[in-house]
Amino acid sequence: MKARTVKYFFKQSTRSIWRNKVMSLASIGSVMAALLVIGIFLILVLNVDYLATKLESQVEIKVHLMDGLSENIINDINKDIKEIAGVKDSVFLSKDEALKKFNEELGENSYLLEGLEGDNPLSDSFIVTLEDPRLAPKATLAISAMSNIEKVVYGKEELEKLLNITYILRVGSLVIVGILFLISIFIISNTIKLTVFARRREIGIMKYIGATDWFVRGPFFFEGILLGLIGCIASIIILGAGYYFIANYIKQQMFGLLVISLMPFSEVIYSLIVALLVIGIIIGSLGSMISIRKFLKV
Amino acid sequence: MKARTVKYFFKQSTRSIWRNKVMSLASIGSVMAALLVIGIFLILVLNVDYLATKLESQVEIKVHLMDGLSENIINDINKDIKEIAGVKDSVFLSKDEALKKFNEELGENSYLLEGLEGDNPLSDSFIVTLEDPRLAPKATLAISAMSNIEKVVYGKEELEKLLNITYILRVGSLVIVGILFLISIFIISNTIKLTVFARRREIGIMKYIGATDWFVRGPFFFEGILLGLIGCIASIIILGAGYYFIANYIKQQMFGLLVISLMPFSEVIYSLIVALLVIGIIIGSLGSMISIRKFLKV
Amino acid sequence: MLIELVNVSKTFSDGHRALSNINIKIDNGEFVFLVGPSGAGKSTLIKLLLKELEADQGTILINDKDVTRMKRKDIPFLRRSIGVVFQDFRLLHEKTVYENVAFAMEVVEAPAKDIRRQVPIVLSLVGLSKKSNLYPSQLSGGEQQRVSLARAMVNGPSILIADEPTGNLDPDTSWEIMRNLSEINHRGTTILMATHAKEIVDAMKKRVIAIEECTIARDDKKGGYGI
Amino acid sequence: MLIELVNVSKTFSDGHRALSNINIKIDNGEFVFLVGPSGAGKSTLIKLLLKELEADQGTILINDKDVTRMKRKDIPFLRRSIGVVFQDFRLLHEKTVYENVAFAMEVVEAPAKDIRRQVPIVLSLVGLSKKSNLYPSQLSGGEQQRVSLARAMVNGPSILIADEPTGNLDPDTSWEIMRNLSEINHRGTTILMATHAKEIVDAMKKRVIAIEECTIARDDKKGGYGI
Ligand SMILES: Nc1ncnc2c1ncn2[C@@H]1O[C@H](COP(=O)(O)OP(=O)(O)OP(=O)(O)O)[C@@H](O)[C@H]1O
Ligand SMILES: Nc1ncnc2c1ncn2[C@@H]1O[C@H](COP(=O)(O)OP(=O)(O)OP(=O)(O)O)[C@@H](O)[C@H]1O
Ligand SMILES: [Mg+2]
Ligand SMILES: [Mg+2]
Repeated sequence: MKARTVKYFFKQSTRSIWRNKVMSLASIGSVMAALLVIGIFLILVLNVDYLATKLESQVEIKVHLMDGLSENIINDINKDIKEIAGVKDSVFLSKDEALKKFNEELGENSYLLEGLEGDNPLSDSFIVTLEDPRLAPKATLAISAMSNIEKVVYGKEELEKLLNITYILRVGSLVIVGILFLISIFIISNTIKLTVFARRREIGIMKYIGATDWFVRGPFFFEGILLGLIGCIASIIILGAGYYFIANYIKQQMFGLLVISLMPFSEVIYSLIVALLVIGIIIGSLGSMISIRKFLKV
Repeated sequence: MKARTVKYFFKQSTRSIWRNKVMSLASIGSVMAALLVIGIFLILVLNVDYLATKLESQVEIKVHLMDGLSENIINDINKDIKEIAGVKDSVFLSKDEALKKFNEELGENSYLLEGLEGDNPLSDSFIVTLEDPRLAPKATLAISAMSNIEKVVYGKEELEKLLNITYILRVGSLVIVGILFLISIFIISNTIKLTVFARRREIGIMKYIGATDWFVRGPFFFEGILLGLIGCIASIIILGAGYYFIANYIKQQMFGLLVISLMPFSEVIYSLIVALLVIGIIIGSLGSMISIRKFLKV
Repeated sequence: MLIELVNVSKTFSDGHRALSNINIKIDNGEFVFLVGPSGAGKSTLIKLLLKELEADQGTILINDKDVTRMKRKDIPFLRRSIGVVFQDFRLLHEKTVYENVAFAMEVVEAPAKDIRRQVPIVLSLVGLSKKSNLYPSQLSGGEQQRVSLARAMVNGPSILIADEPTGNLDPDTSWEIMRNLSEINHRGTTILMATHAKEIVDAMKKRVIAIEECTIARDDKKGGYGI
Repeated sequence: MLIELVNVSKTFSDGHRALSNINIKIDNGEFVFLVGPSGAGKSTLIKLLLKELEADQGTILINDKDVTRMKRKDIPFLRRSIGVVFQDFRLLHEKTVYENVAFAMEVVEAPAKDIRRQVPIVLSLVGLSKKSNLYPSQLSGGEQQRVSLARAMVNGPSILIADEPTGNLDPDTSWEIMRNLSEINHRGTTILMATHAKEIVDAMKKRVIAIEECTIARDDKKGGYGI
């Protein structure tokens, strides 16, 4: 293939998009819409994952210390804990603070604790947070083996429940995004099929004049790339702007009311761009190459 | 319009679908895919609402009774509470049961309650559930006005937080379904535009021979109905079967592991059928009527 | 007067002047040849009569109705009153020969019984009885042209316009078609035929209108193709 | 021999026998008219040469290459070696006159410089220099036919096949076109022209192959249209 042929393909494809305005707009519209669907769901999946990670990061191990340890020893323990693989942070909680916190948690039932101030039955502790909640049993074991530790506790059942929920959320949203991905590809390829179908006569004539298969395909290939690219950029702009606006709105209006917060715009936009570019352009160009096959056989 | 003309339209439209197989399949496919997207989200919205309602139904009012009331009086109070507007149920919880429950809730900290068995500081109570959590303040006031009541408590802050979350879930999912609804309509109408575009020559010739606008439109109208109907039935079958399968799977595999459960199949299927039928057929038929307009002007 | 053009002009959007100050009167029952070199404006004139194109200027009357001022909704009825053999045939590719001809009757909402009787008759007139279940793409050029003619005749229109109806036909078949047209003409149908078939025009001795360089160069009662 | 058909037969899927046992030899530089009534099988024969249709039986050699056994990927090169004026023109509606003709050169990946020089030359040969920026829908029937001819000539093919190339042309323009074809023929191009134009065939005194009822009824070295 000569360089001027590629140039020719490119010129032909832009010209054809322009001359078939009705059709080009309709197919760009459909591609864009299909990508919007994918994009919306991708955003949801990313946010579900974000939320799940946040929830998981709340898993903590409570390390109860022996009574009456010196500050030095406590600091040493802290250092040792932080050195354990998978430990993100460890915060000291004195027994007085623990009692106060417990008191608050009980709310209306706090009268049950009346009189305990003088003789606090709780112990000093470390609240250990982990990089991955699945490391909790291992970390617990490692900490238990250290000296001066009275008891190491983590909500085993709760952790399992939480991991189950986040697992289902993640798998569920991925399954749905996978289905929507397929649906979108199906919509885009059908759109391309219709576009090619509308130009079957043109394809036939080219072949009758002596054009090789790839010579007929060339402009369609570039047209597919261009239509995909335009639809893709349009959907990215719409989604990006929409997400930016909504994320900001929620931040302003709901601040404090919610535990939930949306993933930051900057983190979402890259995944979005990559995913939509790939689908839009690859499906657009390959789709037209494949759809055309039927009409090339003359 | 004569009856035989309508019959003619119908015959023409089925024939045309059959003769333009490639195109018909592609457009049915796109319509089906667009409806699938709507359907998937509709199912999600319904389930979110179902979950939100379930969460809301967990809001309860705790009615603490005076100490040492006779069984008769307690029964009377129960009757009175149940008669208050908005109250769904009211269940008696003796102070011994309450302590046991509290003990369980404290878990590892239950040693704090040691020694209280003899002198239970809790009181007998009613756990009142409501038809609508928004009625909690009113019901609380009404119960407070009754005699022999020590204290009426409901988690005011928690309720507000919950209502906020369910509100956001509901509004959020409705907004997304609305957007997807528009996107689907856009995809379907673009598909129809392409289908009509592919047959612009045919439309022109009919007009040149002296066909009136509605005579040209007739078969396209029926064709739109049929294509919409086919795409719609296909999507309903896929969604219905998929949901049935997934709901069952989750029920079997996850039973007990989760608070979440999917809405029953029978409740979902009706909303689905109505929504998809309306979109598929109405957009299909009206869409082709409108798309054709441009090419009728000859 | 059945067809009357008064001072009709047509210039295309690219500035090309196709017709300038055309005046033609055609009476009921006439047989008129429209001749002129390629690109003279014959088809343009026909398109003006069918309101496929709009005249820039002048008045066109058909059956005393002003075509230039006709409302959009009346156009189909104008077209139905005129049977047309288009130069490019304009057959529906997705319909068979039979369905293409039947379609012209379905458009006027003729009873199914009439359609079933009438269509085979005109198809046999143009010699295509055997081809009625084929699609246009399965026909030879001349056969397609004859389907177009059959469709133009099937409703028995009062005016029949034929744009180059013998361009793809051999002399024998052409004369066959001309005999058909003559017969229809004798039964009262007005015929306007644009053609390049010198021999036919010369032999038929009918009225000839020649268009050259946008204007009417000649209008002879019993003329020939050339001068 | 440039073109050679040996015992070629073609029956369509609906059972219609279009060609039966055709034997034709055409030498380099010949000018051959192909005549016969409408539906005789002239276009079918041409389509067989271009491998647009497959022969049921027999062998077709073009330039000593066996068309009937040709591989799919070689078909474009067969078609490029033959310039064709199609009976239904086959112009690309979305391309202008200039682009339609240029396309035939782009297909063979001719340099842009050659295209810019060659296309205006052939367009002026067929008298369409002024129409080069119009789309086919803006042309008269005869003008479209001449674009198709210009496209067939532009690559200077060794064989030029024309299916009814004067069907929409007035006699003057037809003769103009025939002069062009003669000239091309004198420069060495073999020409095969299917036509109904009796006068032209009679006047040119070239070889005439007549097809009637599926077979070759006549093959005269210097023949006329009819007997
Ligand atoms: N839409 C248009 N825009 C510009 N020019 C046009 C348009 N339609 C027709 N023309 C030009 O008007 C002229 C007359 O065209 P018309 O089709 O009437 O010719 P004709 O007499 O029918 O010729 P033929 O015998 O070749 O069919 C032609 O030169 C053509 O190029
Ligand atoms: N695909 C097909 N299926 C069935 N019959 C066909 C098909 N293609 C052509 N025919 C028939 O074959 C016969 C020959 O057609 P062909 O086009 O070769 O005729 P022709 O000699 O070119 O006629 P004309 O002068 O009218 O163009 C015709 O009767 C036609 O109906
Ligand atoms: Mg014309
Ligand atoms: Mg032919």
